[in-house]
Amino acid sequence: MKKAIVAACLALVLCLPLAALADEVKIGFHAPLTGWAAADGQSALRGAQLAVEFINADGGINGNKVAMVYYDDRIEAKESVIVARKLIESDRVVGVVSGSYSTPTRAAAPIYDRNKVPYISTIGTHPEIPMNRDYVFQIAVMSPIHGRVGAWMAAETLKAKSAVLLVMDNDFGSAVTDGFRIMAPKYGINILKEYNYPLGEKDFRSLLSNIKNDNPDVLWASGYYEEAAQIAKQAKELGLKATIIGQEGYDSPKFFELAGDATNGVVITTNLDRGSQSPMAQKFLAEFFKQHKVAADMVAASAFDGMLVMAHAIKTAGTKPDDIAKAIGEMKNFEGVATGPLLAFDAQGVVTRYIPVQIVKDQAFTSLTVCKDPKLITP
Amino acid sequence: MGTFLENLVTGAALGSIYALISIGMTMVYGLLKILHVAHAGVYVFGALLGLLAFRLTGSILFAFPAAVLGCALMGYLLYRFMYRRVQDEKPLIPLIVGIGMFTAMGDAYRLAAGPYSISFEHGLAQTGIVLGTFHISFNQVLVIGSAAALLVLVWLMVNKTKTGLAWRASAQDREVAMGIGVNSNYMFGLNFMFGSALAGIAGVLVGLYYGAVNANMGEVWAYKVFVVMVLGGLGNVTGTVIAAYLLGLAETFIISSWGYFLPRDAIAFICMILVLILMPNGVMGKRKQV
Amino acid sequence: MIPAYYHTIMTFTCINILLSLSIGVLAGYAGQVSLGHAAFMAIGAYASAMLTVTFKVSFWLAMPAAALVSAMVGLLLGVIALRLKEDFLAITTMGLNFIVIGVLLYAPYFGKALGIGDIPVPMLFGEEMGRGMYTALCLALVAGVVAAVWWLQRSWIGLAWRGIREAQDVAQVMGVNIAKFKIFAFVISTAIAGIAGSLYAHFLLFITPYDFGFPLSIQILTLAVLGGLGAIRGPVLGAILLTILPEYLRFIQDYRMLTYGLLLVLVMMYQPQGLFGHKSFLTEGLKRLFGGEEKIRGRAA
Amino acid sequence: MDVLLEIQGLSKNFGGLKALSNVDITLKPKEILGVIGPNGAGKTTLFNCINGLYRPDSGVIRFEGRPIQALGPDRIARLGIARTFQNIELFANMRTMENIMLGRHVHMRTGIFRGAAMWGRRSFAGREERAHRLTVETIIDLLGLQAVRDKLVGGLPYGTQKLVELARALALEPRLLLLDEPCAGMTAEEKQDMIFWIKDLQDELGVTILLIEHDMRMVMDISDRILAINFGRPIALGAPEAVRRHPDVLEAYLGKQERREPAA
Amino acid sequence: MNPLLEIRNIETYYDLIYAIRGASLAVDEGSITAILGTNGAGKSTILKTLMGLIEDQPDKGEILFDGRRIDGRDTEAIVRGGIAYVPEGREVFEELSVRENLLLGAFTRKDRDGIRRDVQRVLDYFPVLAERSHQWAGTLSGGEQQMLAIGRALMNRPRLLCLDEPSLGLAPLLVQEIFHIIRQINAEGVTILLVEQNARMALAIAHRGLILENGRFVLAGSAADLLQDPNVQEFYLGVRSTASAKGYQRWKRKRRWR
Repeated sequence: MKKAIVAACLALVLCLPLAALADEVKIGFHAPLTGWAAADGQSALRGAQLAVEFINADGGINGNKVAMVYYDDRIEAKESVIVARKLIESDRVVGVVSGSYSTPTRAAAPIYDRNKVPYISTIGTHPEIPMNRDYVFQIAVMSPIHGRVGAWMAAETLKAKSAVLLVMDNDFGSAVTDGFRIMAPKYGINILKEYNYPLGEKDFRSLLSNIKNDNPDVLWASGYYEEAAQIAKQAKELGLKATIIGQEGYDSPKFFELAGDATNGVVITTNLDRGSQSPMAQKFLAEFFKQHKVAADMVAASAFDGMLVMAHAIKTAGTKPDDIAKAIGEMKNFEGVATGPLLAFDAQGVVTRYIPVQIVKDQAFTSLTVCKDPKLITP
Repeated sequence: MGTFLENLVTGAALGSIYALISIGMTMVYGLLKILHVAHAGVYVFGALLGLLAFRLTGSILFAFPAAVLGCALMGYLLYRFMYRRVQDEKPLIPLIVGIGMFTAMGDAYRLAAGPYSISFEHGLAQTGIVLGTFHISFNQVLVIGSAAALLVLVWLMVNKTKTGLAWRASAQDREVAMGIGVNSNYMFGLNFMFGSALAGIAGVLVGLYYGAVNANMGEVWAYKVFVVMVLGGLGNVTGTVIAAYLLGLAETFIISSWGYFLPRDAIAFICMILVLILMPNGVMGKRKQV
Repeated sequence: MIPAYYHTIMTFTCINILLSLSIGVLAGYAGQVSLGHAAFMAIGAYASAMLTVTFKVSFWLAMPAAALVSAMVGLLLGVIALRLKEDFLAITTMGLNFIVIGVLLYAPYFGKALGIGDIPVPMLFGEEMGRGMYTALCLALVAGVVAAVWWLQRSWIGLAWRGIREAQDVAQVMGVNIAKFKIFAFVISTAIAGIAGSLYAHFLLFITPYDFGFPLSIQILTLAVLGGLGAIRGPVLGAILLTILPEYLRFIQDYRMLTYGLLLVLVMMYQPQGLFGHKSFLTEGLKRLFGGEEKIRGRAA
Repeated sequence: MDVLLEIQGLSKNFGGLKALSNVDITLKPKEILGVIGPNGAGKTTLFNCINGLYRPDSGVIRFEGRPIQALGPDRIARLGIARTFQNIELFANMRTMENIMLGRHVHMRTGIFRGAAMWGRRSFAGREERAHRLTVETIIDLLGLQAVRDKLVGGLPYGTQKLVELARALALEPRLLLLDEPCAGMTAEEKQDMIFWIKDLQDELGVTILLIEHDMRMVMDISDRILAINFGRPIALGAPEAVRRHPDVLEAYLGKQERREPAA
Repeated sequence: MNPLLEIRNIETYYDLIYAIRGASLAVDEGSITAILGTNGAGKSTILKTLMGLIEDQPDKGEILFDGRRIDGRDTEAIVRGGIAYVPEGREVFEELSVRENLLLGAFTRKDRDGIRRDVQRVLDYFPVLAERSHQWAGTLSGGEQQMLAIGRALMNRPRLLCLDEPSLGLAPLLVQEIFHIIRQINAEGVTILLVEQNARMALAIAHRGLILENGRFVLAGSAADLLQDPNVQEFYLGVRSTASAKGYQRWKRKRRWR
């Protein structure tokens, strides 16, 4: 039996094609192309592909074309580890960009770090991803910041005095809420109650009935667009008056498709400012719409940016991992991206950036305000 | 008070959906002693077909017949080409076959319809009845009302028709029923078609209720139906309907009072396991084993 | 030197073999099917991770402890199983999967949805184990478990298990204490799943409850069923096949659950003994190819 | 000891059906007692009560002076009661050898962990193991099963399966053997063999046998005494000749006696 | 005149058992024919084979009903053709009402009015059932259940009624009543094929009898002849004129154990 195992392993080793070396610059990418997060994964992939197109149209990196090698991580930790190994060992990529949520990104981060492959998390917001890792960076805003900005905005812009929290039970949901929970009292917002719900829940009616009784000014509801759409819709059905505050998890055209009119008035914190005057942002939004006939969302924009940041670092520092990591870490006020300037990376490798706040009008996100308070936006 | 009434309506709507989905599976269990997991796949099929018909014609009135016909056909095919081959095997084999088929169906739907929710909005969704703070949406009325009508239909079908009589007879003793001229395989096929058609309607209703259809919307239900079946007494249609409403209401009120101290399904499964251990024949089960 | 990528694949293959064997012991020998084995893997993984992270216990102690914790829950399930018919046992185990995940997700003690991160890499001779060493450890454990299962299979216990699987009442009439042996099967099986969980945790170094959901249970079952229940050969080869094949055929990835599902259906309908089980077309074909091993052995006896 | 098995006032009901009511049997060592009765008379229920598959509603069953009616089937098997089944109940996916070996289970004295000791042709075998294997080989030899010892029993001919079942029961080295229709479905020749074997078991091994059989000729030939039951009640017990002429037995099998007079 | 039912040399395997080993039988229209035999002789198997209840059987042979082949056809078609079957052991549907049980007996019929009339007719026939027509059949006594089973079979308006051990497990008085009913049904023109263990009882009402042993008919004749045949007793009670097995020469070498 053991012989059989050994034989099978040997066969595997012999048969898999070894990576060929080429003079193009290979950048790895992974996103959940299947699984429950596939909508975001597809979007991220489109954003990243668009970035590669822009870079190559611009003459590539120092004359070499950029080739993106991408794999599906199925939104599973296990799979993203395999993908990491594959990208590092078989494809020998120069750097890797993650277009995936926190869970797969968090599982893969230590592997890239140990193997000295620069790795950028674009939408994975968990604080642990870049922690103590020299080669791992995060251009997504850290989760608690969304909460802080949400609290600030509720108090300053919406003049809210009371809030109820609706917390999705996964890492994203609880991490973003942490920021709100801590910051809200400081702005004089009274947190009346806190409810949690499981990821993938569809029926919020019994919770919303309670919340209607609590009668808060704002409802802080963490979630992804599927949950958000049901919350918005059922809140309207039940006649809930409170303004719903969401985060970048809401930022998807699907949100409008699913919840229709009920989305109007929902406020979110995100990192894609639709009203941005930056040329790259406008070019990106226009080209994305031209290619795919849907408006780009924050996921696509973030993945797009991740690719650009990686390419820019390689362009300035060459292909040595240490140099790339150093170049990313030292970036300041990088403007050539779609989601607003990347102000700086801190010692941990997390970006500091302004946080746009968007409000839904006629089923589209429009700018409400932008948070530039360093107290809030510094990780 | 308003909250209580709203929860009552929410729970009843949830219970209606549980009931419609569970009936087909319960009947199959009663007749063939098979745990028909792929039933949830039929339910999703109904939702998708309904959506397709709605998109093509622009009217939800066409969604229901499309789902009924498509699901009945699918139910029949599942029986004819899958379960019929394994119906006399150990109960585990049809169970695993069903799980395999359901898994494959779920993935096939995902490939066909995409991995994301698709909007299934009809114009009336946002309307409803408002009495002070108490709101009932049109969707809830639709779900509860059509479920009630369908349950009456099921009752008539099972208790007042020759086919229903044959089902009940075959459930008790297949060989004797065959011996007096009931064509059992044909009756089983019919039963699959009927239960599947109900599941199809349930699919459309759920789609309308949440305004969205998703390729993996069957995943929770596939296994939750077991809970309803076990609580309802394994193959007992009346018991299943009662259990479905009880579960819907209990879930709603528990969540309303204590929040999710555990995920909804975990709570339901704990109930089921306790019932199985304490009363292996189910709460309403009365069938004696000789 | 074998590239690390292959280490990863081999490690996952080993973990899958362990899981598949654990189903094999339960379903193949004792005839009890579990549709919730991911739960036991989760228990093993969490036990091992929490012991090493929270209590700073060495991996070498945490792994057996994980097996033990998992086996304790298995013991409980075994006691419950005595009361249930086989298909209801199956859905009870399925329910157990949902419950365990629910508890891990909601009890603050287990780190909730954030899971447990920073799980230490096992230490060997005072330094962190390399990936190669870890793969070697996995292979050694697989070899050990295979040997143990093989031993059990040839023992009186294995005989009694198979008796229970074939005809419970009759085995009882032959003097087999059904309760004792059934529970023992659950304990062994869940202990193996616990070991697999521990290996998984210390390989990924970070676990969340979502890693051990019901789809994983289905995959575990598919591994064993596809290979063929009841022998070591079946579950082991099934696990190797289903772990390595998708790596070759990455295009299949998108159709993965579709493939698993259809495989389950087809195997159960047409080849319930599994691809490598007794009298399957593959085994028979191989036998014919290699010249009637059975015949020769028959003559010798 | 002059009483091996003593049954007093044994009753068993299923719902409203009285499957057994007030059965008394005393069985002497080395005796063959045939049990006859029409279909549904309660014969198999009697067996199921003796070996613990059913728990009787009332009554006492003593085996070698020890009450056993409350014990589980595995405990009863350990005391030395083995049985065969009406419809063959073999472990179909196991080999003949393994089926018989499982019959030795009760003689495996060790606990669950030491029970993990190996057995098998090529493997190390302890003294106890070797003794077990020897016994099994002897049984295989006795019943002429050498040719099929390594075959899966599911594929064996019907008569052979019946023999394997008998062999498995013998492997327990029982003091009391319950045979439920050992000859059902057999050809005349196989029946003939079976009769001889059962006789041998009694003569040479001193096994006490309780036998259900419908082939009257066979039962009459081989039994020392016969018990006839109908409607769960014993209607006659005694020497074959006497039972055969018992009016109740005649009625049970042939119908009411007086009906014959007008016809005759 | 051709017989109503003719079985020509059928052989049936029941699972592994070679249960019917070449049996032939003819039942004349309007007669009562009794198949006698001990347990396990294969009596029930003959009826099940006839009704098409054993898949893919008979293995060999032909079954003709009213001159047409019916072997290998679906049970439903056979029932529709005019054969009704009362299974062994009063198998009524316990959780259906008496009336529903009767309706099921007419399952293959389409004429609503006729069915309604026949339900009434059967209830008239068995007044005990009429009193309880809305009760669950499971609440009836053994004798009543047997009557219901027979009544259910009559709902099919059969030309041939097959009864499998109607006396099984019934007290003697009830058995007499049942047999009385059977004779009455026959008098109304229904041909009856009766499988019985209780020989005297069966032969008392039958015109013809056959004795089945080990899957073969070993004796056939008119009921009166059979009643007087000394062999009948032998088949049932093992009286034998030849030497016993104890006297046979053993053809296999005796082996010693231990």
